[in-house]
Amino acid sequence: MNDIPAPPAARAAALKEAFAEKGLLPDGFVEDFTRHGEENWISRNGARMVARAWTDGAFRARLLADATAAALEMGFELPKHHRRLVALENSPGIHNVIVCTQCSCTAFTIIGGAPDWYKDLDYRARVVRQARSVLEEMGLALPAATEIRVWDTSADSRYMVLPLQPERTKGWDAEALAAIVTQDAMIGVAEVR
Amino acid sequence: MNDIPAPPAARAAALKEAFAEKGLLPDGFVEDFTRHGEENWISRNGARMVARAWTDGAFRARLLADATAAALEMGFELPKHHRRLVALENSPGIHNVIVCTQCSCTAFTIIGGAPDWYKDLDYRARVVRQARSVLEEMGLALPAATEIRVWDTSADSRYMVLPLQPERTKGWDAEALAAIVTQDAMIGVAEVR
Amino acid sequence: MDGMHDLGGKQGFGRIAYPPAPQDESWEPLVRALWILGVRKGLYNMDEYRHAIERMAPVHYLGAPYYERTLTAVATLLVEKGVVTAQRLAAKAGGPFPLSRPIGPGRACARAQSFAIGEWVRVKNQFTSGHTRMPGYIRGKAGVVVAVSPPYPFPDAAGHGMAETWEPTYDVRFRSEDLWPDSSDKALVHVGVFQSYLEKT
Amino acid sequence: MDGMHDLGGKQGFGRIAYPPAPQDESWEPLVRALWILGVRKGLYNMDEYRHAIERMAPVHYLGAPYYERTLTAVATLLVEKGVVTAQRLAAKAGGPFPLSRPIGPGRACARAQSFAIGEWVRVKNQFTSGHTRMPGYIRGKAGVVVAVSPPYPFPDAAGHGMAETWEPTYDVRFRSEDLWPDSSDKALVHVGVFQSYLEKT
Repeated sequence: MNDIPAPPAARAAALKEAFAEKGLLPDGFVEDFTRHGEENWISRNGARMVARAWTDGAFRARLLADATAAALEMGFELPKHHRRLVALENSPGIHNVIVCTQCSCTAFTIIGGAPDWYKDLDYRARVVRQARSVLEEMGLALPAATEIRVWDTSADSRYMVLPLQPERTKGWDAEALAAIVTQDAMIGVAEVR
Repeated sequence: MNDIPAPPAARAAALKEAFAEKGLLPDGFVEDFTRHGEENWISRNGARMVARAWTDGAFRARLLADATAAALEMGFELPKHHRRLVALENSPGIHNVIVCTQCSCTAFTIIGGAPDWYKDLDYRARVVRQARSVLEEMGLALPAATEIRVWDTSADSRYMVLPLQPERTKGWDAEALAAIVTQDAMIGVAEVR
Repeated sequence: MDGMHDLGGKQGFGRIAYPPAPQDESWEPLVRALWILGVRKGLYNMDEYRHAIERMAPVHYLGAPYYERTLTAVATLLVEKGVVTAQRLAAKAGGPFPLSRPIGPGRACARAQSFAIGEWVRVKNQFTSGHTRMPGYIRGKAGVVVAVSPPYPFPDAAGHGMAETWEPTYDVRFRSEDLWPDSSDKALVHVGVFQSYLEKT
Repeated sequence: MDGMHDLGGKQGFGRIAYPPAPQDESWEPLVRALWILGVRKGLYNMDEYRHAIERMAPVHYLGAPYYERTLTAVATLLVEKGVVTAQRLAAKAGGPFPLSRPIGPGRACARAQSFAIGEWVRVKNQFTSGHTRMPGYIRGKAGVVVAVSPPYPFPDAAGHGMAETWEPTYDVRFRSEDLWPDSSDKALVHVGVFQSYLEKT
């Protein structure tokens, strides 16, 4: 590490060439893949699942029993190695929050690509050991009696939090509800307001 | 850490001014202290203790029983917080090696200031767990039957290794012997040749 | 491996950078696409990819932004799989291209056993220099099984390109006060634990 | 604290830079002298100094050369002890002067007990967010006492400026195969362990 590495952009370009030289890079792959991700792997997918669970009791039951099937039912993709999606139900006395301490695994096709802070060392190191303090620092002060459940994504199951529906939104339709469900709420570091 | 820190030399100078402004910096302290260390806290001290132990059975016994007293007897200094010096005796079947996994403690007035590699993360992390491999990488291949004893300097005792005297030097006087005893040998990553 | 990547419960870290300042770098989507491309082309599996990140020099790992880790891991795997040489990569990049450290041996899964939901289990007191998905903070600790997942490839073998064996993982619930007595916020911490890492209490 | 400084047994590190290239920086002797000066003036003790290093942001710690750690710790302690403000230090330095993270609570020593040479002892399964000199790799492990040292200040208290209590430390011999089963070179690993960290087996 004494020599200063080439800039990451130059290294990334070199890597691309290495793929291409071996005929491993289909034409337009990078652009197509990037666009596909931007269009399809968005937190709105999870938000729509949450909103539907809030408004459709039968779907809620299906989601909690088998979130993989519930996601597929709504037409969403899961990568091959995300073999099981789990929805974690918040209730007035129970709050769930997810992390991946060893890397940064997330159900990115459902709740969108992980935000930078989720991938940072601070969150990964601390939220398992100081869950309440970390949530409070991030602006989520939970009642003392609330049980905090942390989920470390160490195997190939993927998690999403099913947040509590705000009182004020009772009676809204699923479309309106989906618009207020944030990625942070599905990670469990924020409530839906 | 987003802002690039001032260069260490500028920070060191700022720190010096902070001491000076409070009247905490005696005239010439830095120069005197540095010269004192360079002149007095040198690995030749330990080398002379080793050489004497090789040539003087009674001193050897005193050194192994109470290395603090043996060091003071030879006129060497120990800082106030180095409350106990321990000499670790190598024998044909036993090899000792020292480390400080949590920082970089050493008996610096006796064996000299720790070398950079001793303070590096690689040595600190690895020598407790991979002692034989690390020593071999550093050029010291020990017989398979040799028992390796690692000493982690985690409290205020300080260690020095009493190496084996090379066969070829039997009969040499202490002065000649002291000249071939290296700091590395007193840390335990090399033999005296 | 007990590497720098195994951060759970490590102390000295600070406030979460939240909300974050947006700072997507333009090369990141390219790296992300190449990473997936390598998986799709069968050059490496997810565990080989993760282990290639874990094998980065610790100081490089900790100082690198997320996609620099991906970049380093994919490049390392391409070199190890013979797609390109390290020299050629550096030449193309016009400067040093740091790669991860060499890979060591993996290990096979343990004899099959099974655990039921509600059963107390203990994480084995095991150490391996290779890839593993057992975070260090649960080593030797007891917890209760709350869910069972379908079989996944055993990471300690899959991460080393060994023949894949598949085994169930269990979502095990630990109490933070058992993981870090007197030194944690009270919480239930759930970890997806492969069957081979577990034993009966 | 289970910090980044607690390196013993961590994996992923590489060859020792040995023999080293000489690279003494000209500012290093100054930092070394100021460090000692602070001790002699009674501004801080050795454990406060060590803990100030441990409180560095982990990435800063791991990337910093040795005397940059000393520099950071001494500056942090001078600020905490009211000798100078952080702002003034930065102004004098002509740029950002990174300091260590804030200090938390320490802890008092345990009830006095004693162990004899040859006795088997176990390191308590304890965790603390403050300064400690118990390396993580011996937590919960059993070993045998091979030597007793005279009383030293209990680091977990002394590192926090609490009233110093002094207690013996024991050189305890562990077998590497007990510390890292199946994942270490065979060796006897000795650690200087404060009395409060130990219990009867």
